[in-house]
This record gives sequence, structure tokens and C-alpha cells, in this order.
Amino acid sequence: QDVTTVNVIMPLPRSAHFYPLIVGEALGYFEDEGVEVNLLPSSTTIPYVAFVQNQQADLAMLDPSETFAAVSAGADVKVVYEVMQNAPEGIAVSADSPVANVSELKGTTVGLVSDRDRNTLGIALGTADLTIDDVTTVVVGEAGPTLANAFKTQSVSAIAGAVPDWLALQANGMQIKMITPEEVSQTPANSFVISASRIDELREPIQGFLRAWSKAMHVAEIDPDAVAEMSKAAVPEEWENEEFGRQFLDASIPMNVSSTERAGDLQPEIWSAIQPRMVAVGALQAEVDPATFLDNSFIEFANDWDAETVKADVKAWKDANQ
Amino acid sequence: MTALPRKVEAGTATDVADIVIAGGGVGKTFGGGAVVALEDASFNIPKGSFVSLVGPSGCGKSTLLRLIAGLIERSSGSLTVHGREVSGPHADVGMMFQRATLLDWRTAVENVLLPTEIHRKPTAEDRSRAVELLKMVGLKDFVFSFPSQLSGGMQQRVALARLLQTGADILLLDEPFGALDEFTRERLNLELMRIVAEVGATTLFVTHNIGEAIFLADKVMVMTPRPGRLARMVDVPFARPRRPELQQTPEFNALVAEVRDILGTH
Amino acid sequence: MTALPRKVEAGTATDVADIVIAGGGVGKTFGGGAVVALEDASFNIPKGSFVSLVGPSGCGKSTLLRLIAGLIERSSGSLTVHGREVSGPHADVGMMFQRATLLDWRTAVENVLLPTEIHRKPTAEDRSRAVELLKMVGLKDFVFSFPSQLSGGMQQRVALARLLQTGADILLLDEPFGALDEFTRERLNLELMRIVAEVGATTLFVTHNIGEAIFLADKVMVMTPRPGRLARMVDVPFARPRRPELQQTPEFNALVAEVRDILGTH
Amino acid sequence: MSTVQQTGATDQATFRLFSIATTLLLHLSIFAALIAMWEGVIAAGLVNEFLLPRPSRIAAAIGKLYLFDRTIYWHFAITMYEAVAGFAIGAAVGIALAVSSALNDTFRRYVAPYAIVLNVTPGLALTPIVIAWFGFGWGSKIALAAIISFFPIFVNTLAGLTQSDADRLEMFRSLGASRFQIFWKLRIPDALPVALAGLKIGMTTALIGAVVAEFAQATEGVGVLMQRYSFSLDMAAAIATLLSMSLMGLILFSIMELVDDRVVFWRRDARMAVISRKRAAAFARENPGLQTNNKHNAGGRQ
Amino acid sequence: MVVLTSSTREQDHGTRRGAGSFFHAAAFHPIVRHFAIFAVLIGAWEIGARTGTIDPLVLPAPSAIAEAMWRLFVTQRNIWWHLLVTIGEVLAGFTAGSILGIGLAIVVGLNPMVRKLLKPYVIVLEATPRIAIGPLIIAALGFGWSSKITIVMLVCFFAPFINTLSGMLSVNEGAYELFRSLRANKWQIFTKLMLLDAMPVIMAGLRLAMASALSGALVAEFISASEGMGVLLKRYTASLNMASAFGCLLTLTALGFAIYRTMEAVGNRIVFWRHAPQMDAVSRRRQAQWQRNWGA
Ligand SMILES: Nc1ncnc2c1ncn2[C@@H]1O[C@H](COP(=O)(O)OP(=O)(O)OP(=O)(O)O)[C@@H](O)[C@H]1O
Ligand SMILES: Nc1ncnc2c1ncn2[C@@H]1O[C@H](COP(=O)(O)OP(=O)(O)OP(=O)(O)O)[C@@H](O)[C@H]1O
Ligand SMILES: [Mg+2]
Ligand SMILES: [Mg+2]
Repeated sequence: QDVTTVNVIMPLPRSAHFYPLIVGEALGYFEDEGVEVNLLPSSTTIPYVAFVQNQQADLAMLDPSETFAAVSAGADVKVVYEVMQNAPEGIAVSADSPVANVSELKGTTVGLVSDRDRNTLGIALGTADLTIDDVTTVVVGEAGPTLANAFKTQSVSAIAGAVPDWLALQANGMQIKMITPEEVSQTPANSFVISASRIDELREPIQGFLRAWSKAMHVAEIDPDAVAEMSKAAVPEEWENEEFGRQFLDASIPMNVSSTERAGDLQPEIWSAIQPRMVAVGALQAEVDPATFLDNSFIEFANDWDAETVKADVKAWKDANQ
Repeated sequence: MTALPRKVEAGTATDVADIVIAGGGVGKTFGGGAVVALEDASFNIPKGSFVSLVGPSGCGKSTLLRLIAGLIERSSGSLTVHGREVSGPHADVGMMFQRATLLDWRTAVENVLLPTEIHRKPTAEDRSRAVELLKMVGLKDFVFSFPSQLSGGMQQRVALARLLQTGADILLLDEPFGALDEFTRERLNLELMRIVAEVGATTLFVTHNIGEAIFLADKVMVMTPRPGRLARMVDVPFARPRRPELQQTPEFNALVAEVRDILGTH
Repeated sequence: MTALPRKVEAGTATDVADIVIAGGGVGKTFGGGAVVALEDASFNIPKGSFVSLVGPSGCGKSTLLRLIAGLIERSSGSLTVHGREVSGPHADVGMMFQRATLLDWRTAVENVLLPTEIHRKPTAEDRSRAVELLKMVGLKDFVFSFPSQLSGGMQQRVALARLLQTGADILLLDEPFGALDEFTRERLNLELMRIVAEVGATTLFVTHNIGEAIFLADKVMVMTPRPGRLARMVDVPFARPRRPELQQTPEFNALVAEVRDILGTH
Repeated sequence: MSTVQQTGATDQATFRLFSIATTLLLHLSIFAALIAMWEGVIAAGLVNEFLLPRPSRIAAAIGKLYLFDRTIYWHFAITMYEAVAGFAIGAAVGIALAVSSALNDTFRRYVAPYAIVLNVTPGLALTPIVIAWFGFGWGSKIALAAIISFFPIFVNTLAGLTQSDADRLEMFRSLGASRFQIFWKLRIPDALPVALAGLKIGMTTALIGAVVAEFAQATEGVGVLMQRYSFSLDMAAAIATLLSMSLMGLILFSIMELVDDRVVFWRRDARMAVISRKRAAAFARENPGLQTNNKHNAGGRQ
Repeated sequence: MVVLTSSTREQDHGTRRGAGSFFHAAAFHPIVRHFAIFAVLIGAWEIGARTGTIDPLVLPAPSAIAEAMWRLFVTQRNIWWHLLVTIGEVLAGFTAGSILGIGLAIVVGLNPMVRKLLKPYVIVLEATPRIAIGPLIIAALGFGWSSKITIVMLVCFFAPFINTLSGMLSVNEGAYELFRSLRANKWQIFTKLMLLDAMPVIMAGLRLAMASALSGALVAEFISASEGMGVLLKRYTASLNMASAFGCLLTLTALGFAIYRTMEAVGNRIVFWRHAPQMDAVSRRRQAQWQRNWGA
């Protein structure tokens, strides 16, 4: 059988954070689709879109602000699958912080995980009739320890970022409280994006990839312990401290499991809803019709599988590996 | 023979074709003209002749040698070697510098072999010649010593051996025996004469020892103090081969006195 | 006076208190004993005397000077300066090296001022003395030139001026005039004698010029070729002050011949 | 090398002018050719413009950044400040350590290994610690710049300080010079050429340190600016910012080259004559009574 | 090596002869002293961590790091492969970078015209942070090995370049004239004179390059990689497992230190003429070799 390599560019190396990849590989789902995943974990100053367009990557995982940036810059790309529908961007404070909502941030110093979280903060402050100029911002960096230190020493009153950013903190026992305003927490998802010009060429392998991904995603709902075992085998580094590994996985699962009925389904209303606020804070030049960049033609195929078989596969795997 | 200015005799009348080095009003200034190192030097050096160059310290002897070797560019005048204008370092000229300039990372014999290496892969013959030359200059026991393990005079002798290894037919020697005792110097004078005669090399020899200058040379070129000029070309009439005893003869001493006089009056 | 081995005369009978430099069986080997540079040298040098050191190239003259200056450690024997064992560089000794060792980044006069700077901030007087010394060695026009702008002999003269600037009362000179013409050399010989007499310095002077050695010295120390040993200490009986004419006298020439003989037979 | 062409003064001036003109011309044509090639490659669609925008766009972006928006100056100044301050600290520490090591064997033996350890530890991996210790502001950028720039300076200075010519060393020792004096008057000048090479390397390294730190975490500086532009996919502006970093490096490096040229004058024939003249004048001023004349200071004679 | 020894003649004179037997007593053997200093440092660090003066999230306790390293190397053994990958990148990149740096310096140093024209570009390249152009290189060369090695190469070519160039340009003038008088061509002047004359400085440049090669490999792996120490480090840092992260870091440091020291030792051998004792040995060796090949 012919195996097609799919080059996927993502921010992190294999991790429980994206457990569907690990599970899919462990259960041979990608193989079944005739697909081999070549993961390109990258953190570059060149946007992923560039690699999609020059064909070095077939599939890129973009966070919402990256997606909007790509779209408004006129990059001809299509969102084909929403990977993390439950990884909202937001504002976090330490659990014992007196700050209870965004309006109390006025006049304080707020940390940004990265410079692009400025938008999140701006939008959040907007809901309390504040602007970004009402607070002092400081970028605290994505690196774990720096962020942890900022939380611990409370050198900033709050931190704007996305859920994955504080996952490790929580897994390490740091208590965090979200103060994201209601209307902001509904943000579009981290999603898989491909080049529009290559849709036909890539349709088959990508469809296979997405189906494997969806099936693997479902495994966590059947048997999280099996997922834990698989991820332990694939990434032992995250399981050196069993406690941490568990917490980390437990926090990752709900982010990965789709909240839509069909796995990875696209939600144009959410992509639309956020846009006026983004335009208001200047993060977006003009509103874009989601139809121009959402392509749900892959979703059908991606969900064309049977939950029972997956269940059987997991059982078979457990029998073989325990 | 062209007429030469400043009283410098052009030596015996030789066929122009036999003139190996010819200078016509050669001048050299440094520092944009501030220091005149050499002024208006005109001379002809015939093939196979041995010319000694004497003159006070700082009069431009080393400068003249470096000009002839093509290491520096003259500021004025014309200078030809083998009939070609000198415009850079050229073949057939071997030079021994006032300072020994040995390479620290090469043993004595490897230093001697350097000129050969520059032109080809040294053969067994080249090597044995290098060792021979070192023996000749009295460094039999120091063939494999590094320069920093040698005394000042020994380093000079290695440099001499290196010069002879070049096999060049024009030899320029800048105070080669300055750091040698009389006996070693005398021995090396004889050896140098022998080799030069053998090869038929044209030699320009800078020294401060007037006796040595006369003993070795066919002609002695005398220079004036700064600004350096050629004062006189003195012919040395003694027949060759010369024996050390020559230096005890009255004729020899008369010539020494004459050259000393020329030097003293300038 | 202690008995000295190997036929070396200890010079005239002087009070032991007046002995400035005393060596007893001094020896130096290099390379873990492979090269014997100096063997069993015993000598006494009285205060204020001028001793010349002659010997073939590589016999250990520079080595002896460096031992006395405390720059290298002897392998055997005892060596005292002013009655104290030499165990490192010490004050009161000024040395002029075989190579000029000027500092490239200092002008001539700044090089001359270096010894002063080592001990104190130079005064206007020091400066004018430095300029005077440069004039004395004939470098009036080159006071502010950098070493690379000077000829070989000029560099040596700067080094001499630097030595004299130290004001040390023991002077060690290693072939100081090797690169100088006879006239400059003669002039500087006289100047050196004058200054040494003025200061009352004790001087050890290495040269290859036997005439120069005798003309300048109270005693001439003659060394044998490798392994270097002291062969003889020859007394020079001529009265001071000495005039250049001395060198034309038969007594002088007889002594030159004697020293040459000693050198030749070893 | 000392064998510079010596022709008449006017000839020389013309020659120099001519050679400057030709070099400039050559430079320009090479540069133009490069740009044209680049433009062509993109025009032909060989390279994606999100990767590398065409030069004309970048030029437009440069115009926009420097003339229209003008926000870049602030960031430029910040990064420059971080790099220079880091370099200053790194150089001070590097030179101090090199000097102490050269003066004291024991010190060298016990400190050098730790200096090496610090250096072979990748600076990038140190960023989180440095940020945790020096805060989110300029401090951590300066610290990282200092940490990674100190080592080339240390290594080269030490290499220079210990390579003095043996003969000269003996001369100093015979003068009874103290270690300290040997140091100031011999080793330092002897070390200058190599030490300056180290400072040149350190200068660019400091800039890199500052930018690396800015990439990891910063609120202002060209590193942030570049990230900001590339996140918003304004690649022309991002590359323009990148070029600003290069420009900054070029400026800093050129300053160091100039310093090198001035300091190590005895290796440059032309400078030597000038210095010789200057010293003569200073000497005459300080010692009014002294009559000296010097050939090499009579430069303007002809 | 230049850096860590003083000149030949100075050593000739044992000025430190009387330095007292106290320091030379067996108990104060250098290794013992080094170890003592090291132990004190580690002890202070451990105490700092235990008492909470040092935040373990910033700098974990030595004991925790030791434990983590035990796990990485012995029980879990997951570090070996990553380490191998990184060593491969470092060595390949370092070799390529040194060749590039020295090669460029040769071209530029031997030809003043090329120097004028090329140098600005070299400096621009150096002054541009690799972390910023790394992605461009990846874009050009893909995500594989070649892009990583290229990044390492670009990171470490500059020190050898600058040092070789400055060594070449400050070559002994007398010797240079000698070569010119022998009509040596530029290549000969370079190989037989400049290269050797500049060797101490070049060696210093190579050591600097070695150190930056490690950083370079890490930068490259941070930008994009799925294996290598950078990936491991990133994984541990991201999961706030700082003890293991430091275990990785220390491994890299130890690796760098070992390579650095090896290079220093090699450098000492190469620049033998600066060391009196080595000179004798080399002299004997060359004599033996000569006699073997060409007779007495
Ligand atoms: N550093 C050294 N290592 C090994 N051998 C050395 C060293 N220095 C000198 N020698 C040896 O010691 C001997 C004496 O050397 P020294 O320099 O004292 O001679 P010298 O009498 O000054 O000769 P010259 O008149 O040629 O200067 C020589 O054979 C030389 O090879
Ligand atoms: N590179 C230079 N820059 C400036 N002046 C120089 C340079 N080289 C030589 N000179 C000057 O040129 C003059 C002649 O120097 P040269 O070396 O030819 O003398 P010389 O006859 O060889 O003397 P010596 O017998 O002392 O070696 C001197 O006055 C010297 O100062
Ligand atoms: Mg000369
Ligand atoms: Mg000597």
C-alpha cells in the first residue's frame, strides 16, 4: 500500500498536549489511512502560513490570531478542521489574587504570554470600557519557568494568554483563576489549515489524516487510562513525575475533544462573532466573511468512522500491551 | 656604458649585455618624502661580480638591497635586473636579511629547505644539500634544533645556509656575519667565496667590516651618510682565488685605509 | 682571592669586598642536559672594571650574561652579584640584548624612557637626558620615529641609549655594536667608555671584535667553543683615558694577536 | 605591510580618490546585482513572498518604518542600548578576568574552567534563568548580552596577554620591572591586536544576545518589533526590521574597526607618521626647553 | 595553549621555585583543590535551594538535578539518542563553520580587493541574529539535517574568520619579506607562514567557535526539530520539569567543556614551538623521522 507523508507544522514536539497524534500512531490509525505523519515542531519568526504556501508543510496548526492574520494578509489558505475548540484565550490570575474581574486591572501591569496576546487583552478590557492604554503591559514570555515565576512572584496582576499556556502551571499545583469576560471566552479554535491551491492534490491524504485524528481524539472519551499509557510510551519525559503527567493529560483531553457534534466541525458563527471586537481594538482591518476561509468539505470524511470499532481497537491494544 | 653621475665609477668596461643589475638615479623616500633613505644612486653590477657595500649606519644599504630584490618600490630613477625593470620580487634573486627571520616552527634544516619547498617538492638530494650546508656553517649538531634554541650567531648561520640553498644566481646579503666571531666569519667568508665562484653568482654584500668587504669583493661600493648616496665604487685588484694571508699584505691594508678614508671624509 | 680552576686568572688582587660579580663553577644546560651551553665558569669581576667577553659563536656568552642578569637559572655552581646569590632579575643590572627588542608602539625617545618609567614618573630632566642620549648615539633626527622606521643599526643605538638611561651600575652588553659601521662604532666606544668611567659602572661587554674588546676593557675574558668554558682572563695594561690612536701601537696589536691566538687554539 | 606604494603626493591623492571611487562603484554594482537577482527570483515566483518579500516591498517598508511611522527609532535605540550596555559589562568582566588570569596563575587555574563552563552553556537555555533573576525589563537583555559577549573577549584578551615575545619579556625582567609594569607596558600593548579582535566578536555577540533575549521575552526592542510584524504577516516590515538589526550590527562593528585602527597604529604605516608627529608636538609642549627635530614629523615638507 | 601558559623563557626560570611546599603538599593536589572548590559551590547551591532562597522553578537543587540525570542516563535512558543527534549536529556544523570561517578569511586575507568587497556582507551576516534568520534557512533548506547544520555553521564561522584574518594581517613582517623575496605565491605564504604564525590566534578562534556551535545547535533545535537536546530541553521546560531540564543543560555543558578542553590540548600540540619541553620532543621526533626517510 502506498504511504503518503503528511508534513504537519505545529508549535510543540509530540506531547500529551496533542494526544490524538500519539494515540493515532499507537493504534496505527494513520497507517490505516495510508498516511505517515512527519511532525515539524517549530517556533519560528516566519509564520507557518509561509511554510504552507511554499509547500514545505502540508498542514499547519494555527491559533486564531494567526489565522486571522493570515486571512487578512490575503494568504490563500483554508481552515479545514478545528483542532482545539476548547482552548480559549483569556486572562488568568493567581488563585489567591484579589482581582476578580477585568475592570480591576486598570492602572496595573498585565503580563502577556506573547506580544500577540495584546489583542486578547484589548478585547477583554474593551468589555469593561477600558483600552489597552489603561494598563501597562509586559511580555512575560512563553518559556515555562518565566511564566511560572511571574505567577509566583505576582510581579504582574494578571496574564493574558491561552489555556495551553498555563496548563503546565496547573499541573504543577499552581492554582489559577480565570477572569476572562463571558463574551471573550468564546473564541475561535486552534485549527488545521491547508493551502487553498493544493486542496485537490492533498484531499486524499488530509482526509485520511483528519479521520485518524478524529478517531484518536475519541479514544480519550472511551479510556483515558489507555491514552495515558500510550503517551507514557511515546513521551516518557512528560511522565517522569506521574502526578504531573496525569494532571497534564487530564487538562489536555477536554481541550482536544471537540465540543461540536462532529469532530473538528467548523463554527462560522464564532469566527464571525469575534470579528467586530477585533476590528474595534485594531487587530483586524475589516471584517472577513468566514465563508472565504472556512472549508468544511473535509469534516464529513473525517467523521466517517464507527465508535464501536475504536472501542474494540483500544481493547485490543490494551490486551496486547498489558 | 652610460655616463654615471656623482663620481661613481661604473667598474671596468663590460659589455652592456653582461650587466646584471643596473641602477639609474634610484631614489627612495619614506613617510611621504620626509625621510630620504636613498638618493640618486647609479651603478652597474656586471655578471658574476662580487660587490661589497659599505657605509654608515642608516645610510640606505638595506633599503638599496630591498629595492633590488623588488620588496619595496623606488620613489624615482630606474632599476633593472637582467635588463628588466624591477617591479616586484623576481626570480634569480636570493636575499639574506639583516635579522635572521627564521620560522619558529621549523627546525634548522627545515628552515634551510624552505626556499626549495617554495618551488618544488624537496628531493632527497635537496635534503642532503641542506644538511651539507648546515654542516658547512658549523651547525652539524644543530640540524634539528628550533631557532629559539640557537644562539644569535647560529641563527645567522642558518639564514646563510638558507640563502645558499636557494641556488639563486644573484645573492643579496645584508650584514650576514654581524653576529659572528672572527674565526667563524673568516671560515664562512672563504666558503662563501668558494660557493659564489662555483655557481658564478652575482653578489651584493653589505658589511661594516672594511677588511671583509675588500677581501671578498671585486668592487666596493661606498655610501655616504644620510641622505644615502653612492660616494665611490672602489676596484679591488687582487687576483682570485684569495687566501686569508692576503689580509696581511701591505697592498691590502693600503686599500682598507683608502676605503676608510673615503668613509671618513663623508 | 680564591683559587680559580681552569687557568683563568682572577685578575689583579682586589679586596673581596670589591668583587661585584663572582662566579664559582657556574654551569648551564638546556633541554634537560642535552645541550651544555656553559660549563664550570669561575670568575671574579671587580667593581668598576670593564670586562670584555669574546668567544666563538654559540659558546655561551649570551647565556652567561643572562645568568648574571638573573633571567635564567643556572644548572650548577654559585653566582653572586654584590655578594648576594643571583636568584632572579635584580636591580643595579642593566642589560642590552643581542636583538634590539624595542617596543613597536613607542617612539625612540619613549623607548629610551622606558627604564625610567619602570621606576618612577619621568621628570623633565629624565626626558632631556633621554633626548641627549639619542643625540649622542647620532639619532638627533629620529627622536620621535618608531622602531619600524629605523635601520638595523639605528635600532641598536636606541637600545644602547636605553641601557645608558637605566643608570645601572652594572652594565651587561651583548654585542651592542654588531650592526654598526666602524666610525659610528668607534665614536660610540669612546662615548661608552666616557659614560662608564663617569658613573663608575662595572661593565661586561660581549663582542666579536677583538680590537674593540681590548680597546675598551681592563680584562678580556676568552671563552672556548661548545661546551662553553672560560679559557683565559687576559689583562689589558693600557692606561686610561685611552685615545683611538692606541689601536695603532704595536703593544696593542701584540695583545690583539695574543687574544686571537688563544681563541684560535681552542 | 610596510611596502605601501610611494608615489608623488598629488599622484597619491589622485590614486586614492580613484581607488575609493572604483571600490564604491564595485560595491554598488555588486549590491545592485544582488538586489536585482532577488527581485527577479521573486518576480519569477520561485520564492514565496511570505518567506522573503521582494526588495522593492522591503524598501517601501523601510521607508514606512523610518520616515512615516517612525516608531522603529525607539525600538532601535532600546536594542542598541541593551547591546552596548551588555557589551560594556561583558567587556569589563572579560578583560578583568583575562587580566587577573594573566597576572595570577592560581586565579587562572581556578577561574578559567568556570568561565568556560559558563560559555559552553548555551545562552538560549539560560534565558529563562536570566529573565527570572533580572526581571522582564532591560536588565535581563543586558545580562544575557553581557554573558554571551564576555567569553570571546576573555579568550582573546588572555591569548593576547600571554603571547608576548620572549626577548622583550627578558628585557623587561632585566629592567627589574614588576609584574604589573610588564603587564601595562608590554603585555597590554602586545595583546591589543588580538584583544581587539575579541572585542569585535564580542560586540556582535552582544547584539545577538540582546535580540535572543528579546525574542524570548520582551516588550520593546527590534526583536519584539520583528515578531510583531511577522505575526501580523507583514513580512516586508519584518525583514526591514531584520535588516535594521544587521545595520545595527554593522554600525557597532564599524565603530570597533575604527577603534582598532586607531589603537593598533603601529601596524599601520600611514597612522604611524601621524602619531609620530603628534607625539613630537606633545613632547615639545611638555618640555619647552628641549630642542628636538625629527625627520618623521616633518611630513608636510614637500 | 596560549591562553593557559606563559612564554617559554619565562618558564625556564623557576620563579615560583620557593613558593613553599605547603601548597604542593599532597592534600593540596590541584585536583583535590578543584574538587573542594566545586564541592563548596554545590553545597551553597543545595542549601540555597533547600532553604528556599533559590526558587526551584528557576534553579532546582543539585540533588534534584543529580537524580534527574541518573534517570535520564541510567534508568530511563531517553537522553542518549537526543544527545547523539545534537553531537552530530554540533560536530558537523562546527567542522563546516570552521572551514567556512577560515576559508573565507583566507580568501579575504589574501586578496585586499575581495576583502573590501566581501567583508561588509560577512559582518552583516554575523550581525544578524541567527535566531532571526534561522527560519529563512529552514525555509530554504527544509526541516531536515541540512538546515540545522547550516545554522550551526553560520553561528560558529565568525570567530575563526575574524581571528584568522587578524592573525594573517598581523604576520611577522620580516618573515613576510623573506617569503616575498623567495617569490612564494600567496598560497604558500599563507600555508607556510601566515597560517602557522597565526595559529595561536586561530586556535583561540576555533575554541570560541566550538562553544558557539553548541548554542547554535540548540537554537536550531528550538526553532524546529523533533529530536535533539533542544527538543528534550523544550519539553522539560514546557512541563516545568526543571530538574530534568537542568540535567540536559548540564550534560550539554559537560559535553562542551570536554570538547573545549580537548581542543585546548590539541592546540598545545599544534603550537608546540611556544613550549620549551614540547620543542625538544618534536625536535627528536623530526630527527628520527628524517633519518628513517632519508638516512642520516
Ligand atoms: N633556550 C635554549 N634552548 C636550548 N638551547 C639553547 C637555548 N639558548 C641557548 N641554547 C644553546 O646554548 C648554547 C650557547 O648559546 P648562547 O646564546 O649563549 O651563545 P653565544 O655565545 O651568545 O653565541 P652568539 O655569539 O652566536 O650569540 C648554544 O649552543 C645554543 O644552542
Ligand atoms: N619603513 C620605513 N619607514 C620610514 N623610514 C624608514 C623605513 N625604513 C628605513 N627608513 C629610513 O631609511 C634610512 C635608511 O635605512 P636602511 O635600513 O636602509 O639603513 P642601513 O644602511 O641598512 O643601516 P644599518 O647599517 O643601520 O642597517 C634610515 O634613515 C631609516 O630611518
Ligand atoms: Mg641595514
Ligand atoms: Mg649571543
